[in-house]
Amino acid sequence: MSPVVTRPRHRSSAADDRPTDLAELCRRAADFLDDHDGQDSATFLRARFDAGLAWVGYPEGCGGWGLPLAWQSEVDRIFEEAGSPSNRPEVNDIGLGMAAPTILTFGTDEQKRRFLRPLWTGEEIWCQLFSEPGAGSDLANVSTRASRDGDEWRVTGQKVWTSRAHNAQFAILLARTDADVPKHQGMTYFLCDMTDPGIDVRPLRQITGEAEFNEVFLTDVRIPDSRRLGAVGDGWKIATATLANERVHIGGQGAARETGMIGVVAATWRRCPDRRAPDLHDRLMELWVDAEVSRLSGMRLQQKSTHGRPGPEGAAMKLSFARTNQRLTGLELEILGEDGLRYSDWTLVRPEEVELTGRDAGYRYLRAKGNSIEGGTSEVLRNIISERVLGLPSEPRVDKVSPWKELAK
Amino acid sequence: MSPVVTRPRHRSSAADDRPTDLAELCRRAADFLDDHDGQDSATFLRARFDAGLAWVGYPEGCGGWGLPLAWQSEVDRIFEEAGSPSNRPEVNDIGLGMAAPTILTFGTDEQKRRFLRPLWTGEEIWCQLFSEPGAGSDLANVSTRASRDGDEWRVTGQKVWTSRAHNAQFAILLARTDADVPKHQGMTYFLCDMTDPGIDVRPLRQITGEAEFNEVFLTDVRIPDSRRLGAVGDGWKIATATLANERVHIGGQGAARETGMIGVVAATWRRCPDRRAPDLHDRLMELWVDAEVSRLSGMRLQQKSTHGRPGPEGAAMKLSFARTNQRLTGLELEILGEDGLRYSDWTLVRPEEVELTGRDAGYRYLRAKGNSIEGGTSEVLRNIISERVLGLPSEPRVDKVSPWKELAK
Amino acid sequence: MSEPSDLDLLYTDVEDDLRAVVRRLLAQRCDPHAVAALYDGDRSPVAPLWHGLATELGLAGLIVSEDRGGAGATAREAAVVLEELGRAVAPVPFLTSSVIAATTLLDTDSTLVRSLAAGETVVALTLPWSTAPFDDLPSIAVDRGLLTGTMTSVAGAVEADVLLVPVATDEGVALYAVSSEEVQVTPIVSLDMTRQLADVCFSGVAGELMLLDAETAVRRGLEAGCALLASEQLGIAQWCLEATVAYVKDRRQFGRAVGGFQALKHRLADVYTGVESAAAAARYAAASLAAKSDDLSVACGVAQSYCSDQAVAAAEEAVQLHGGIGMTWEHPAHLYLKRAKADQLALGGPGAHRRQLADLVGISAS
Amino acid sequence: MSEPSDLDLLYTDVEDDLRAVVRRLLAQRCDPHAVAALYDGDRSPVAPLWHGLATELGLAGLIVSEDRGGAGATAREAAVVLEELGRAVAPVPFLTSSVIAATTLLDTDSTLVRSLAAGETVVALTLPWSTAPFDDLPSIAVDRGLLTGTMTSVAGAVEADVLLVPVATDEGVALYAVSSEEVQVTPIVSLDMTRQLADVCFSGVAGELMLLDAETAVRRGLEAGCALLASEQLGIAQWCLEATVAYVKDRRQFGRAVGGFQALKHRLADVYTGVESAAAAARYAAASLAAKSDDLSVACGVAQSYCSDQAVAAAEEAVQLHGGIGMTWEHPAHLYLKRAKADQLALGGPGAHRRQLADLVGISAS
Repeated sequence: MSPVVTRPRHRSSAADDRPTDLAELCRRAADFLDDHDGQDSATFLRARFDAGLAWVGYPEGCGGWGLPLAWQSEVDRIFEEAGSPSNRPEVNDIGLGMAAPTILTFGTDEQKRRFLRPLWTGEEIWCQLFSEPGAGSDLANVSTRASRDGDEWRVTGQKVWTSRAHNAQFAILLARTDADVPKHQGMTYFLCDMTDPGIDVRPLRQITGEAEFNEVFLTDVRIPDSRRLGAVGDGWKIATATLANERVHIGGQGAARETGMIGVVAATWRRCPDRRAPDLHDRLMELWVDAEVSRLSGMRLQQKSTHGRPGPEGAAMKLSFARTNQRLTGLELEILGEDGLRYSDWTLVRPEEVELTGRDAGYRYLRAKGNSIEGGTSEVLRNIISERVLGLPSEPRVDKVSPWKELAK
Repeated sequence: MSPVVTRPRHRSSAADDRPTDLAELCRRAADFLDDHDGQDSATFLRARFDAGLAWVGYPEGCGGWGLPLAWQSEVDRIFEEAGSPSNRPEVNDIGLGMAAPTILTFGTDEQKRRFLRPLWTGEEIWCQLFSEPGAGSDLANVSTRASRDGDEWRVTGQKVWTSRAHNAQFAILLARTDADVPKHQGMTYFLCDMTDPGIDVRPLRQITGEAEFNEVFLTDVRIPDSRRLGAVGDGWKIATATLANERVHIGGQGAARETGMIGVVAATWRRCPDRRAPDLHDRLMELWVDAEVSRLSGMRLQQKSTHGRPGPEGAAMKLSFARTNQRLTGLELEILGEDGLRYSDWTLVRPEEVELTGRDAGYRYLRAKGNSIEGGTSEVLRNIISERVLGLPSEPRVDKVSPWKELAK
Repeated sequence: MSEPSDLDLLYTDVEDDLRAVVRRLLAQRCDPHAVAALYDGDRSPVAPLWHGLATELGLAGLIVSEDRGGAGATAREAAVVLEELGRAVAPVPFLTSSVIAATTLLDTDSTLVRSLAAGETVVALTLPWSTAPFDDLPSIAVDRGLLTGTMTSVAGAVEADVLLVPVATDEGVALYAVSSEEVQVTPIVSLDMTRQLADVCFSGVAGELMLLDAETAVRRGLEAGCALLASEQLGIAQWCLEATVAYVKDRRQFGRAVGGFQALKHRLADVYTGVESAAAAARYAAASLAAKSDDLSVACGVAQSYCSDQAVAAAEEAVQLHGGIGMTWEHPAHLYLKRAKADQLALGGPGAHRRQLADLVGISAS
Repeated sequence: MSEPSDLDLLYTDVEDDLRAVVRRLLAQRCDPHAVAALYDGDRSPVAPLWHGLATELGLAGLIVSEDRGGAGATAREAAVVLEELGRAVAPVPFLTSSVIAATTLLDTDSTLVRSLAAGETVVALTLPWSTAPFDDLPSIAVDRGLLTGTMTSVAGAVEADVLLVPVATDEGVALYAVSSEEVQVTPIVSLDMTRQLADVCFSGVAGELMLLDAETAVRRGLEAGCALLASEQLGIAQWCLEATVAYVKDRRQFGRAVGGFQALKHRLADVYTGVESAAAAARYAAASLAAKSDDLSVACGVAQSYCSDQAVAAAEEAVQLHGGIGMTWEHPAHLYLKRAKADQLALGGPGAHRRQLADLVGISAS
């Protein structure tokens, strides 16, 4: 693959040539570290991007060299061990995990040049404007409308479940551009500037008291046509590609025994001998086994997918993960008894990171309820398994052929 | 209601007048017992029928006097306490429970006169020819065909799940008489002579080793048109009325605590102290509670329906009954451990009566699997509850409008 | 094993009328948004709501006899009130004051019963809310009439004017009454803020002796609490079922009402089955309490084992089947989930009740 | 807690080839109707089937080292064979002779291993089939070399030529070998006639001493049995899932394939999830056994806890979702239900394994 972007040449050294093996790549990283002191974080990260040491699997000019993905961890380790500045991937998960690969695949050269570098360096945080109140599991049912107005689009509607919206500079946005065709055909994908005055971000408080997510109201937001990603009407196809990157994180792949929720609840059990009872013990052991089996299943899935993407089998992992977490956290409160009646704090806060096993038992219980909703409800996952893995007939659908505007809302 | 049947007058005494109250009815029964020694069982039972002391709620001439149903148990008690001959209702449950009320409601005078008396006395045992291999939960899908031939019908097809077929004299039969109309409209209901040479009854062995049921093959069976019940094409309506009598027996209405399967499994627990373990104990107690709650639900349903039929709420009772029985019997084998690995006898037998709590633990485990199939599968019951009780939308149906012959089989 | 009784498990016309009156008041004064505001510390709706129930409807002394100033009704009527309070996740001390404390006080000749019944005084039995009727009873120390010690996680203490305190004496557990103004009541952040708990600290405060040998009275109060908590749990489960059924009929996805998807239909059929069964268990417990049945302990054990878990199951299904909206603060489902889960931990919890029940019905653990 | 190992949980090409060979033979010689006939006492298909597996395919000594006449394979390959035997509910003594007895004998220098490996001699460890590896071991009495006593519910005894007998001595449990012709082997009507049990009565028969201090060897044999029974259970569950999926695709009711009804789809998705998880647990147990891992006891406990219940759940769903036909003798589903349920009671059962596991991983019951 030849370079698709005219790469700015900050350095004239070895960066001209694509490393041929992992050793050479590691040397390149070491050389880079020798040349850059990292005192200014942004400068350092930009240079690292330009040196092709950001995403080594991305093409030349896009932060990498088109090298095997497996080499990435080696490079990251070298930079981490050197204590060099981090791009803080934990606060830009949507940008790095979803926006970047989509822009890489579907973006114009200009779009890649404009967005990938500040995205990777963390200078620009991204969020995702897909879900809507009326489009939950049925994501294709978006009703946020984008209308062409000269060289611009004007977008109006409401999005929901938007994490990071309150500190994001950009969003990937799915909007309806044609209501006269069936719903999957009338959507278009945009790169939306979150600083537009038509955007109003409000915290969406959830069951735990926290607001991990936001509601985003769009009123006549203007987006230049140059920030349309892909062709008009291709939104569904591109959004599907974006989401294919989402359902990968679940499960204990490679994790140690008693990692995650089982570790927390087992610790509670060990800490509270006075609360032990036979029924609680047997339920805990059942869940201990479930958690260990999930861990082994994750290990097995990882072994299966070394050379490819995990297929819809990943859906089974996520189902088990949600069920086991929910049962464990429910049990933990029963183990705690009187202590389970207390909660840490209901104050509305906007956490920068979410730790499912964090805070107290009450929080864990409530937060775990989201595990069977977020990233695909357990119901949708069971549909996927039964249809795509087991080959059972799909549900009768009426909504795939009628024009979107004619569907009852 | 005036008498619909010319009643034979075996006695000329008080039988002419309808008893006006329960005391009068009891006196009538006592008088009858004074007059009849019961040495010949059949003679006694025929006379009891003719005296209107069989089904007191049925009209005069049909074994009763059109009296309140609640009075029946009083009369039965008097005859039972006198040690008089029994019509053995336990071996003619389908005749008494399903055929009789259907004939009473839909039969001609001639049909009532011919069939009700020998049915009640037990001289003629009845079975039910509704279910087919291709018509299980979808009962309306019968493909047994009945074609008109002069004054007769000729019937060919296969029926299944027919209890008592091997010693029945008659059957209520549902057959398709018109394949060109939608499936619910093309069926007709017949009273079929089981001694017809075109009938072949074969035991249907089931999972327990026993054959409670039969397969019945009908080859050119002849049925006079006079034994058609109701109009041609009315079969579905009448069969529905027949089945409405079926789903009433389940549940512990009025039963004592620890009746039924919980009693058996609790006894096993009490008998085997060496097999006790904490996990088994908690599971047993959960099921003990479930069984007690089912008992209370049955009591409550009975209190609700004193003045009417139990509605579709009975479906919830049956769901719980099946689930609790299945879990209890599975648990019992785990309690028994080594002893659970033994079975009483796999020999093919045709039991006259079925006792769900009988034989050994292995039998109970296997037999209980039928509880969620027979008399409406648990899946169908959940449909009934969700649609008729909760008012949720019914499944999309394509099979209600197309002619039966055009439906894919 | 005690003999089960043949009791009426339905509702009388009087009970139906009572339900209608309570429901109307709750509809007016117990808005879900006001209830949610309790989680942010705004307890302003509690007083008018309680005034309406306790005084205007006269429910404070519902089960207190007429000659002591009450309405002379039975536990059956109190159960109906609790079903409605559960349906509305109402933040009132009916269960703690008008059921548990009132029942405990019925063994005394104290005039406190009269002011409780009049709605003038709210009373709370000062024990951790997780205490089962058959548990060892925690108690407060007394020295020369002065009470010292701490009782944690007490329900109803935040609202109480008077605290009934189990006190350890040489002869066993005695019961003292203390004005809540004389002790330190520290509200705690609770999993269920609609029944906010408090830690109560006694630092040498003088109490009034209500009953010297009070163990039976205290256990009776807790047992009445168990019998009727089941009705609150039933009300929670009923609301969850009804709200979810209404939601799935309305909510459309993939061009259909999601309530038409069979997997959801079957799950809701199972919730329905559980709710109907819970109704039988709760009614039997209430009727057994009303009838002073010998079978009351079994009835309580069955009701708590069953209804505790059933309310949680119904609330969990409600949250799940509402999809994302059920996870939001905006929708009331979370209020029911928290109440159901906290109720499950209250007064013993289902596992402890099953173990107790096993002894009662002769199914020994070992 | 032992350290979990990082083992290959997939199948090698060699294992896939072995599976194909075994599956082909079973398709030819293990017809479901012939299996059902075992319940009516017709055991004629057993001998030719076992001959094919043991001798023609050389599987009798699969895990016996080559220098003792075996194939020198590991428990991983034996697990693949057991998956296939489970899928076919095959009535052969592979688990009892080629796994449990063979493993027990590996600690001895007896030549019996060689004839076992050659498929000439079928051997059974004479213990009740419900015995867990960590149970107190029942034993037979010995007096001057003569064995006396009864061992009930022994698996593999009906097929065995030689019985390995745990015998109580002053120094502990010794292991004797006895020809099955010299003892009374009484087949019993078994819940699972595809692994028919027998009561074995020793009335003063002379035995050959195989091992004096045999407790470790016997427990090792039983533990190998647990590790690999999980694969048999996996095979049962897989068959149940696949047969049910095929059935509901084909079966039409209400004008549609019943496999299109969402409630059934979701239940089958849950069965699939369980089967995939069982595969991970069973493969880990087999790999741990093959690798002589320190984590073997945990792996066995996890596999038996999980796969026992999962096979029963899959078989129960298969019977239910086949509707009435699944309740008939004609359809093979009942064979799998009986095998799954009997397997659940074998070698300890899931509850006992969980209690043992709790000790191993430091989650004390009290």
